[in-house]
Amino acid sequence: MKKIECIIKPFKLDDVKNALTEMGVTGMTVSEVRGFGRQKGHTELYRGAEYQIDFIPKVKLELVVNDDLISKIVETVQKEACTGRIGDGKIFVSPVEQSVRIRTGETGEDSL
Amino acid sequence: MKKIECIIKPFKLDDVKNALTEMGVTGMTVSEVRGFGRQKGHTELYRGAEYQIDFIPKVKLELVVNDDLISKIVETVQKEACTGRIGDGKIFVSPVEQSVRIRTGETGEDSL
Amino acid sequence: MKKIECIIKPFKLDDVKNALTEMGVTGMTVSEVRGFGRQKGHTELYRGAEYQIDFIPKVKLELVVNDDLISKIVETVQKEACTGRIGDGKIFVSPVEQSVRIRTGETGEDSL
Amino acid sequence: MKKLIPFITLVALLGLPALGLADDAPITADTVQNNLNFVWTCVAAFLVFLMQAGFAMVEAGFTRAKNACNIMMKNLMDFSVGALAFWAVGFGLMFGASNGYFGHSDFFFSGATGDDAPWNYAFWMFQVVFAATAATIISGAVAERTKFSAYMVYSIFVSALIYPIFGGWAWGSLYHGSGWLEGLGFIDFAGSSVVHSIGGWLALAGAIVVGPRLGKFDKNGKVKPIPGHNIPVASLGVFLLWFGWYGFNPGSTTTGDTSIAMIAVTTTMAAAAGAVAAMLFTWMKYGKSDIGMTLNGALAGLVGITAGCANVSVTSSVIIGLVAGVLVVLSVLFFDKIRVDDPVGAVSVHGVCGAWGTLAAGIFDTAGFSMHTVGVQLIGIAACFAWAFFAGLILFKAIDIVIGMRVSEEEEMAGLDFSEHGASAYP
Amino acid sequence: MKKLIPFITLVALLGLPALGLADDAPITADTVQNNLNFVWTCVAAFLVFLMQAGFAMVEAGFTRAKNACNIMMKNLMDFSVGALAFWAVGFGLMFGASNGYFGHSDFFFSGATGDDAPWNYAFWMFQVVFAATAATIISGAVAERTKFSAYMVYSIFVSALIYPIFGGWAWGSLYHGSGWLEGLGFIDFAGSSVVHSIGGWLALAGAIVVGPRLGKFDKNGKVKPIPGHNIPVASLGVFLLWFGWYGFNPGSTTTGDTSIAMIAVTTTMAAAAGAVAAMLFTWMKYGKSDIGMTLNGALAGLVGITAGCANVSVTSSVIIGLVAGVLVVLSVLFFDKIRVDDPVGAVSVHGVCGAWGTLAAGIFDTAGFSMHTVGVQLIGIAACFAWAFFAGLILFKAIDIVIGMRVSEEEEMAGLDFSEHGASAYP
Amino acid sequence: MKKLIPFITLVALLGLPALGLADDAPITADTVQNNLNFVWTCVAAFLVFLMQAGFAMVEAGFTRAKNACNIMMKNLMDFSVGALAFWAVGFGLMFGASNGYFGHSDFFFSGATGDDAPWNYAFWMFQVVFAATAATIISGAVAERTKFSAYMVYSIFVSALIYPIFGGWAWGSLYHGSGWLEGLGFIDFAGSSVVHSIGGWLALAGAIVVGPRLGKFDKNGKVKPIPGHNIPVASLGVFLLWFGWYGFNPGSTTTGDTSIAMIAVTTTMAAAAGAVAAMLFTWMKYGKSDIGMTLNGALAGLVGITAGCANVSVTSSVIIGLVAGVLVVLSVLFFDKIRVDDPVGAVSVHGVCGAWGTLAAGIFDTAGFSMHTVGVQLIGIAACFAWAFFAGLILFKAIDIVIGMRVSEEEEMAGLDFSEHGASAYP
Ligand SMILES: Nc1ncnc2c1ncn2[C@@H]1O[C@H](COP(=O)(O)OP(=O)(O)O)[C@@H](O)[C@H]1O
Ligand SMILES: Nc1ncnc2c1ncn2[C@@H]1O[C@H](COP(=O)(O)OP(=O)(O)O)[C@@H](O)[C@H]1O
Ligand SMILES: Nc1ncnc2c1ncn2[C@@H]1O[C@H](COP(=O)(O)OP(=O)(O)O)[C@@H](O)[C@H]1O
Repeated sequence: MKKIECIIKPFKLDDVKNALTEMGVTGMTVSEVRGFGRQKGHTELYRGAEYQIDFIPKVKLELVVNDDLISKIVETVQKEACTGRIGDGKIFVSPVEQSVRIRTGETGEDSL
Repeated sequence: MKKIECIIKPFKLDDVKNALTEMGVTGMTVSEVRGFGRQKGHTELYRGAEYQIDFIPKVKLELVVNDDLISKIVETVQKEACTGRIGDGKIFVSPVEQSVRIRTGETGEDSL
Repeated sequence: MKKIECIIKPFKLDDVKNALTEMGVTGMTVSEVRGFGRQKGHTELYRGAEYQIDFIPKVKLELVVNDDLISKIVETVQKEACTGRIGDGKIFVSPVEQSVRIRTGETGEDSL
Repeated sequence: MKKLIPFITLVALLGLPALGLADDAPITADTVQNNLNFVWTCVAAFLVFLMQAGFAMVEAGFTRAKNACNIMMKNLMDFSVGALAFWAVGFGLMFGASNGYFGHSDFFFSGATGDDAPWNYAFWMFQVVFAATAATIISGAVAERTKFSAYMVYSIFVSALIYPIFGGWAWGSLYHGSGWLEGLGFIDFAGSSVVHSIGGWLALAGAIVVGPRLGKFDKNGKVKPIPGHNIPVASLGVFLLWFGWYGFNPGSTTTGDTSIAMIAVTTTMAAAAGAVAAMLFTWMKYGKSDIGMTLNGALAGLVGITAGCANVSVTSSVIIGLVAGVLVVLSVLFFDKIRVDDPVGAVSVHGVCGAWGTLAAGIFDTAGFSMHTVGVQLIGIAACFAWAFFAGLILFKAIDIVIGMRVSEEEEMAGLDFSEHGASAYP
Repeated sequence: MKKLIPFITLVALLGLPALGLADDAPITADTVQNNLNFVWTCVAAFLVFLMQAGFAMVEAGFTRAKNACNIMMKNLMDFSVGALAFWAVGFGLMFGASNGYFGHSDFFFSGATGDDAPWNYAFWMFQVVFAATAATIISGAVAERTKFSAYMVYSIFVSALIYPIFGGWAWGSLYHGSGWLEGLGFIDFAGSSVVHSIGGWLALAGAIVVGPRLGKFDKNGKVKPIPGHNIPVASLGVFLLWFGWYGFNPGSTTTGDTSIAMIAVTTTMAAAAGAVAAMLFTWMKYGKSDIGMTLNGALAGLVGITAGCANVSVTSSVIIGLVAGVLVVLSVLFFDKIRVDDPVGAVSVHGVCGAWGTLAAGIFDTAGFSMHTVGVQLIGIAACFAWAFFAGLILFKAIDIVIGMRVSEEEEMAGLDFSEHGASAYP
Repeated sequence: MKKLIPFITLVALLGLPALGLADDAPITADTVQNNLNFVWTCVAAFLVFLMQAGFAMVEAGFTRAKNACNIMMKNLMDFSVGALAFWAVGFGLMFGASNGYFGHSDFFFSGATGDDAPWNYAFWMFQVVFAATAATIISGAVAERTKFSAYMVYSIFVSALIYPIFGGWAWGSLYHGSGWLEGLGFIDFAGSSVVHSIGGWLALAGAIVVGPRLGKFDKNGKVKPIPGHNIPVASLGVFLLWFGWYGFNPGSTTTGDTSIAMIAVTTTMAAAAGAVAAMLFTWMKYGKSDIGMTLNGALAGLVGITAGCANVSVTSSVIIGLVAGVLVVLSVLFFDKIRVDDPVGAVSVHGVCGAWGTLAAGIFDTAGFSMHTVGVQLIGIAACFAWAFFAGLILFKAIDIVIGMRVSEEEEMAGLDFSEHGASAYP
């Protein structure tokens, strides 16, 4: 079981979600984040003074899935979230040792 | 040392937090997330047009704890956060290799 | 490749970010979180009734980096985010198995 | 514009001076004074209308985001449905030819009935915004848990029956009616009782019948505050209400004359004193000045001066405001203690301070203090409570039995915006 | 204050009664009535001005946070730039000495031209806030995707040309002009057509030329709602508009007389009926009452009564409002179906219900129903559509060719706050 | 309502025409004009009151969320405490029988003192809202870091001493007083100096004494903007202020006469011109139009026309507004450069543009340009700055020494909502 963390451009969320559900992913958790990276921020104007916004709004997608699905999911997300323009984001995969479904207490694969 | 990530229903946060503090957990970090899963979203109405809300508000709870506490905590969270209704959420456990308390620089167990 | 998660006081974000960029970190992801810990919350007043705010606003910083940089980064963050007052926060390090840059599909080190 | 419509050419003529032909159309000072009364009464009515926005903002600000749309709907609807109900039934009950207890003419107000149609319109316009105010007051006390359908129904009954009947007792003779209470010499110039206490006691009945919001009181009955989601919006609401009150009190002369200035001054001073008193009182009590209470304090001062605004001195108005500002704080705490959940403090602001204001109008009467006057005021206060609270209990109970007053636990947790309107205030 | 300026010492004298020297300065009732007309007309104009805030709030509330600054700028600017344009050109075209099609005097209005300067100012003041209203209406329909520069340009043309020309046809004779339409006996007391339909049909042309927002319609043309970001703010806007309408309709007498009361009543009832109708209609249609539509319903009722507010009965005003409340819902759905993206429903509220109101003013005329009157109203409605829609199409197309109407995809996604003003509404 | 109170039965009689008995009660045109003056002055005062809401919204919108409750408290309190202070002391100092420098009668204003009580009330009502305006102006400049207790104290001193004394110099003779400045022929019709510059220069002193907010300037003194948290709310505030200004300027006639229309027009044009000028100027300067500055530009135009609104031509008002709109932008940048931290630009809008407006009232005087008039205006401007700025410095320094002007670093970082009121604006 592994966790796939994807940081993507907000407006790509729908496409990615749809693509994942089509390939049978049944669950994921999403959160609003702000990113800093190669894609430098922009300057804003406030009452005559300019200032730098370093952090750009991004969306973070977390899914915990069985190992066999990993490559397929990573591939899909990469394909769907890609605009080719700087700031598209990242995908990180990390180990998960245990999973529980709160409602039923099921653990492991069945809990996903 | 492991990290326990719990995705729960927002109104359950207080119960879970209280139960955990009672059993001696001294720290945790919480964030607002939106979840997608078996519990399908709902449709809303805006100026005469209906639309689907896929993502449901959830709360994510993160605690890093010593291995010995894991099972007990997982159990507690599962018990407290459970309503038996779909959408109760998940608990994920993953490895943490190192921990530092910023204030003191302490590391490992003492830092928690 | 590892992930460094730092939970810090919000007003320290700029200092930490600047210190990290100076030492060559090129990317990170930030999110607003609320923390519970030794630093107990405060009581607020609402229309004549007092109530306890348990969770304190914090900022969570996530970076995935090559193993060789870990210690240096942890050290920097610890130094920069430290006020010596309770509630300064934590740093957690955990393993990451794979990383992809969505824009290019690059993986591993090059993707960071 | 005017030229285009025949039936006001007379008017157009009067207007012509403006176009430099004054001499052609001599008119009398009486006519002009009459026109001035229309202008003043209408402008005042418009200001009172804006209080609807004030109530909406206060209530929304003092409650949670998940119910904000519902609150807007309620405030828009109690005016809209209320206006229709008052037009069809309420006005006639309140001001129609009366047996002293209720009127029985002028239903489906057309302006045509009775003499002197034009003034009827001005008078009706001023009365309808008052009726709507009474109905709106309740909204805050039952917020965040009441069924929208139930809300619609009781708004109709309040505007069509409960408010007008008491109103007729105190004010009926302003028009075709005649009420037993005014007969006794009851003083309630702009409606501390007629509008605010009525609304406040109805709110109390409503809050009791519908019960407290989930989580307002823990198992041991301890209060667990449920903070409102937008205090600046609540504050804007208070400013709008204060502004509207300048139509509410001075406008109640329904004549454009020199008395309005003094009424505006007493209104201003009482509001200021109420805010200051609440601010200082909470500061002393909690070591910090409480904004929610201070906002309520300003409103308490306004409600307190409403009955006596035209017959108390400026100094008295300051005293009335100071008392109201302290009273409202104690009252809010009291209702919390007896576990009546009133999210915005409507019962304390309008009910309790309305009663205080009615009493104060007797005590501080510039005509001189007399036990008799005070006695009559007390009768009025008692009658007001008895009528509004018990009529309210019956009404809300009835609604509860027939369609249910309250939404389900799930719906309440999800928020009324979604469960009642399928919407969210801040998507 | 007054003492300080010579040229109103006469006035000061008139004022002296206030200082207890009445007897020294006898004045005539005509003069006082004239003064009253000034006071009433100015107060009404101020209320209409506040509608700018109402429009700004409605539009901001019904759109996304990332465009809120841009919407504020637009609403502030269409009034400011519009006022300058109307001052320089528009007023003269609308009310200057006319050939029946457009005026050709009183440009760069100085108040000096023509007789009787003081009244010119009052009249101009009342007219400029009307002109600004027409321009603002368009803003909502083209929101979230229109270039700010393009917006500036068309605002100038609307206030300086398109609005005044039709306005002159219907209202010119109120001043130095004379229009062919009023010549026929066209009834539009406060501007269902002259202001609202003109704005609405221009909005339609604008929405068509600029095209729908990204993501409003999916590839199959199905509507994908783009919820507004702050419904309570939109509701506040509706309350402010309703309040301002009490200047808009009763104020259109431009004389302080007894007719204003009945106009205030019909205005109130139509707005209430519109809100109730939309609320019930959506409730039946969707099983839940839709707040966005209900808010539009109240505005629809107000627009609907604007033409006939002074020549229909109270009962008729209720009917007019009820019809408008249903009509606006159907109209919003219709324009969605034909894929015209109007974020706030401006076309339906102002265009469609403005036409309905103009027709209704003929149908329900208290002077009695006559095919002729209705015929004239239909001519006016047609002329209004033809003029506003086609002049609009040409104007917007021209702007599109010269500077472009629409921002780039990137800019639209980033939001106009950043791309046009380098700002964010909620940093 | 009226029937219920003996002492206005006369009035009731006057009112009776409205009830169709005109003939019974003949009245004179003088009386009606007098009544009209009361209605107009009161309505104007109510509009000016609403400016409190405008100031609150502008200030809250231009500052951070963590201080929003504190800002509401300040705005509610400077009016409430200020009204009490002005009632007790200020009014007497400003308008009491005077030695030319300050008045010494009419304290604890009861309306009873002096002749002709009713008018006293109307006059006092109009003056109290002006006094509150001056006090509120300061609030914005010292926002986000000033102790609430210190704020209370200086609000009292401003309303009770600093504002009234200068006010007496310029306006005393409007009542029982007589000031040396008006003696010279100083022109300040509605208070560019008396209200706005006084407030602005006090704000400057306050901002200097309290010092810049943490993080406003980096170690090298470079400005680091601290964006406000809600621009739409700030914009709503500007619309409300503009609306209120129609009471502020035209209302300053305190007589309902024909001069108000022209004043309303100059006020409108100057505000529009100010907004347009600031918008274009920032557009040219930064390549994007700056909304914060544009909002300030509209206010700058309003402040600029306040002195001369009654004695300059429409064209002059446009020029005055254009200059003010550019001036305010340069001024904001200037004060940033000299490291005076004024979160909302109060010093630039009210101080600087108030001075400009006072000068402009002399330069563009329709009575004809004269060096003498301009000279007197300059004397007034200088006296205003000298008095307000230095009295302010002393006041704020004294407060700083006694109770401290500023909260601790921790409190400032936590936000005043929590540290001063234990609350949060958006829980
Ligand atoms: N090392 C990192 N650790 C965590 N998040 C990162 C890291 N590098 C980039 N990110 C996230 O990915 C986003 C996009 O990265 P960026 O370098 O801007 O463009 P690209 O993905 O095209 O290289 C950033 O905004 C940030 O949120
Ligand atoms: N595979 C997953 N990875 C990450 N989060 C998940 C996953 N599956 C579910 N979740 C989270 O758990 C929440 C509840 O899951 P859901 O399937 O809706 O109900 P249940 O927990 O009863 O199975 C979801 O809203 C989502 O936030
Ligand atoms: N065991 C834990 N797991 C996850 N987050 C924690 C844990 N303990 C503390 N935190 C986070 O660190 C923050 C600071 O911790 P706290 O105990 O308050 O002070 P200190 O860091 O000085 O010990 C908390 O607000 C919480 O967000």
